[in-house]
Amino acid sequence: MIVEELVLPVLMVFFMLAAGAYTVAVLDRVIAGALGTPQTGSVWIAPLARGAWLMTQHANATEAPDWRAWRLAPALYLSLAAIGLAVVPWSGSLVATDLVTSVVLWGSVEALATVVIFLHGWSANALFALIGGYRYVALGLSYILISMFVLIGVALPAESLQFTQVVASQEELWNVIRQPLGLPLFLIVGLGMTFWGPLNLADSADLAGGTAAEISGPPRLVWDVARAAMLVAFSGVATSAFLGGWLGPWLPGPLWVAIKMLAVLLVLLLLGRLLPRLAPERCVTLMWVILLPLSFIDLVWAGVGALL
Amino acid sequence: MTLATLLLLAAALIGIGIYGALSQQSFVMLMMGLELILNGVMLAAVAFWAFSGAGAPEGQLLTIIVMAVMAIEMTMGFALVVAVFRGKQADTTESLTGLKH
Amino acid sequence: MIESMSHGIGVDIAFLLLATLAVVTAWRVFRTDSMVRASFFLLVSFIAVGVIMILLAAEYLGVAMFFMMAVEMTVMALFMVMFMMNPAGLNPMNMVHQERISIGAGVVSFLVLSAMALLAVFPDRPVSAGLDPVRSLGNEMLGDSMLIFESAGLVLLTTMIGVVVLSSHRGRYGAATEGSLPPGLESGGDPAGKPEEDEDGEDGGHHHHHH
Amino acid sequence: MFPVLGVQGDKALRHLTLSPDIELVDSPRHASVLLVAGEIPADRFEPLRRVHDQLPYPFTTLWFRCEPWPHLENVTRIDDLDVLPAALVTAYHELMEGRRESSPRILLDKPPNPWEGAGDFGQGGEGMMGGVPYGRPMAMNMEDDIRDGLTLDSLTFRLGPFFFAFPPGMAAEITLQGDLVQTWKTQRAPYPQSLDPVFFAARKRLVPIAALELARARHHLYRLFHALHLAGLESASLSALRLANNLSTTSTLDGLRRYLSRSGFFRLAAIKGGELGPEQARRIGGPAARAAGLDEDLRSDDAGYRRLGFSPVCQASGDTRARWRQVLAEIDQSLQLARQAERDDVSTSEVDRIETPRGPWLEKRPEDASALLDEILPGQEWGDALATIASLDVAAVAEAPLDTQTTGESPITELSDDEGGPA
Repeated sequence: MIVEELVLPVLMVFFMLAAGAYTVAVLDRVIAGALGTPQTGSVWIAPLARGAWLMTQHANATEAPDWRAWRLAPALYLSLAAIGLAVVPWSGSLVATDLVTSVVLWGSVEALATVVIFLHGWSANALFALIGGYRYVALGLSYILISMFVLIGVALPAESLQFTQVVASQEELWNVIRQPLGLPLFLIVGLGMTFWGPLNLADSADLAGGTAAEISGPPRLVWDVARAAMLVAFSGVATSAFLGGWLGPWLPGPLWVAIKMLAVLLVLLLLGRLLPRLAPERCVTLMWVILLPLSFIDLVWAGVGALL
Repeated sequence: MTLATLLLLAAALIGIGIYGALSQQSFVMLMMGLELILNGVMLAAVAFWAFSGAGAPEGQLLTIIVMAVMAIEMTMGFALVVAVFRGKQADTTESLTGLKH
Repeated sequence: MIESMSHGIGVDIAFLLLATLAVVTAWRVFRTDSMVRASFFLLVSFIAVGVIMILLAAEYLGVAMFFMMAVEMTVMALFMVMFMMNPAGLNPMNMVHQERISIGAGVVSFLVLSAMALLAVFPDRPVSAGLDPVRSLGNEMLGDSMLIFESAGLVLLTTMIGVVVLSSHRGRYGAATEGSLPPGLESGGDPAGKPEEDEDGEDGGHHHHHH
Repeated sequence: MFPVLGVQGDKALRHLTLSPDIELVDSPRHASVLLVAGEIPADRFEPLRRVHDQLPYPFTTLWFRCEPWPHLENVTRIDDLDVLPAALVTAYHELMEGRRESSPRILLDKPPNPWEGAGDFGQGGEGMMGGVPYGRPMAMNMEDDIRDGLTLDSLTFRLGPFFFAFPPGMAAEITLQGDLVQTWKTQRAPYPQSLDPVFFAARKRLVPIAALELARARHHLYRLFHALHLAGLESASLSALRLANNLSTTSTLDGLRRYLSRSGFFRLAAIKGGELGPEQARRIGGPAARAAGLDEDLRSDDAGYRRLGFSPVCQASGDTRARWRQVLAEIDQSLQLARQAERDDVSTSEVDRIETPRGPWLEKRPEDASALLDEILPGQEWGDALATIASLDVAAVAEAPLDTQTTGESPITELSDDEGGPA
């Protein structure tokens, strides 16, 4: 019983963390290469070489950082990603934790991500990291409401806060069609919570790396892996919430989940490479003035759909 | 994990909260004390719901309401802090001697 | 005493650890040098209580606690950094008043409450095994207690509008700061901290007493 | 690899950007190799020492066309741009395989000032605040807020001279309130920038307009490359760089321009604000002035250009966005002029009045205008402020043309070389 309830899910999550982060690294490199970034060597080995490089490098120190928080933050972000991966159902029965409130749990992962990223920026006691942390709070408080409304929208037709039920409710029609506004909004949330590409305000180039500007060596490796894993966790959740999770003809369920997750990942990574970084002020305005009302409309749409 | 141990934990949280709310000079720290008191209250409510309320749904509802109260307390608190700070550049309770500007 | 629900030893160990964590972090809130750290200690305390709630089968409440408190504490930390000097804890911090009374009040309330917890007799009616807590909460909120729930929502909305008015730069009768002066450094002294008349640049705008 | 740019170091930077084996990073904490590119003036030694010590162990340094400090052991000096990438890769591999010792720290690892507990509870100064923890003033609300009147604690810091988003060599003292620039004091002007030799040749004799205009377009493209990197558009910045390196009269800007407008660079990215008044615009001159609506271009006085039907393009608003539109328009115009001039074999007709890409060169070369930043940047958000700096070409023009190793005798043949080719 212990093996089934504890060891197996933990192993599953660890496997997904490792495989997911590696996939993201490879995919991103392929996309960057296709868009003209000069590179040599095999795309398959490059992420591993980078990992080895970071492992040999020493973790550096800043002047008077908050050591505990600074070293913990990357690990905490990684464990948030692990929680996110744990709620993604791979089939009706294959899911690491089938909590009845898993949708809400994912919501709290999004909220806690804000805390962890702010902590990461703040605890370094360095200028750019701190500004990155501030910026992320502004962004995080903006996207969290959108995310909540969108997620309530998918919970409505399922009449449940459980991801397995949400997937099961899409047997007839996937939510991406049933609630056309949902997935685009949720993808923006995803870019925000992983601060990727156009919404990379926290670790941005104009801050020389933002919250990660001061880290090197193993903490940087953990931070990079955690960001990639969070991207994977997010695409898993988006798959379950909008793309019908394991549902699909011919192929076994888990394979469908993997294919759909890859598709979402690809979209996110492409967006990340193709769009410029948004100005923080404009980004917050966009979130509150345009996207939040849109998410209201999405919710009303979902409510009316559930009533009919 | 019994009702008694849960209530003891709640009592400890409330006690620390009361100490904080009374002793802190800074507005925000003071609010933290209040939040801690409410934390204990919520825990006690859930403990009663689980052990002696036979799972009556009102027990959970009470906790939800307390959460709403916390949110209100915090937003109002911060709004007042901002208003006071704009007016007086003050962030501690001692800086306020009157209710007027 | 009250009979415990049937649960394994694992739950008891988890509870003990979480309870210790909740109390210790709650205590650290008022004992750390940094206000940002303080608000995150408070968050840890809340999360520990949330996990205890999940152990008690209140799954929705426990998880709701996580995200409510995560957002609240982020805002709190942000306000700390915005308003307070020394948010980073570079300077030791001890900003308290009436400390003895406060300690007394805290200890007394703890003793009274724990005496009640230990001495009073509460009915022993645990949650029945067949109950689905999330569903029952949902039915209650949108059923019998809809009025209460909706009023809470309304109050929140009113609060939102109220705080925007309170904290905005310009009020109905002009700028919010018009005619206001910061308190003096000495009681009854000249206003402190206004930049244009700031003579001792070191002291900035804050004003603090020691006790 | 973290580049520390010395005088004329930006050329090496551009060369390395296109080397597949080398990853340039923006923070010294992310690097394993420190490249000192170009001569570092003595007054920048102290910051360089600090940057040197910020690299995490194990790390090494490479000095490109710059004399290494004598007390550093086993450092390498490279003078040839072509062998630089390979040398960097070798240094990195040796470092990782343990065949090369890590450079030692130069400075002592101690706070700049002792910790002093003067207050009642051991804090830095009087009251709960105040004091100077480790020698730095605490964040305090010293100034009125310029945005919404909510005066919050501000943060003062110094940045540069090796910060990647500044023109090489520039340093500034900045006060931020949150993300908002409160005050800006440029402390060190950027190094004078070296223009293409053809502009120097044009001061001495009449030169073909085609060469002059291609050099001008290339100069602007290099700036665009930098700005796009800052805006997070890595692939566009690389294509701007490639375009610049392979620039010929047959190049067009259409692809890059289309990509920029489609990706929302002009609408989404942080390029708001940074308006120049007419007076300020005149002090900078060049494209920045024309973006602010000043119809001034010395090329209009040149008979050769008049034959090609030249008239200056202008924008109205004078902000960062207008400057980039202006730069794109001028690159287009330059390419067109170069095409026409090559076909008709037109040369310049003036030697005393040259419009450089940096601005007009009458009696004097365009001078440093970095002090102007102090007026423009306050009130901007950080991202917008950096974008404004990237859009303004403030550095003075150096006495010597780009690449001192070639004497300015044969500018035309030099131009036909690839920019990254042997010098």
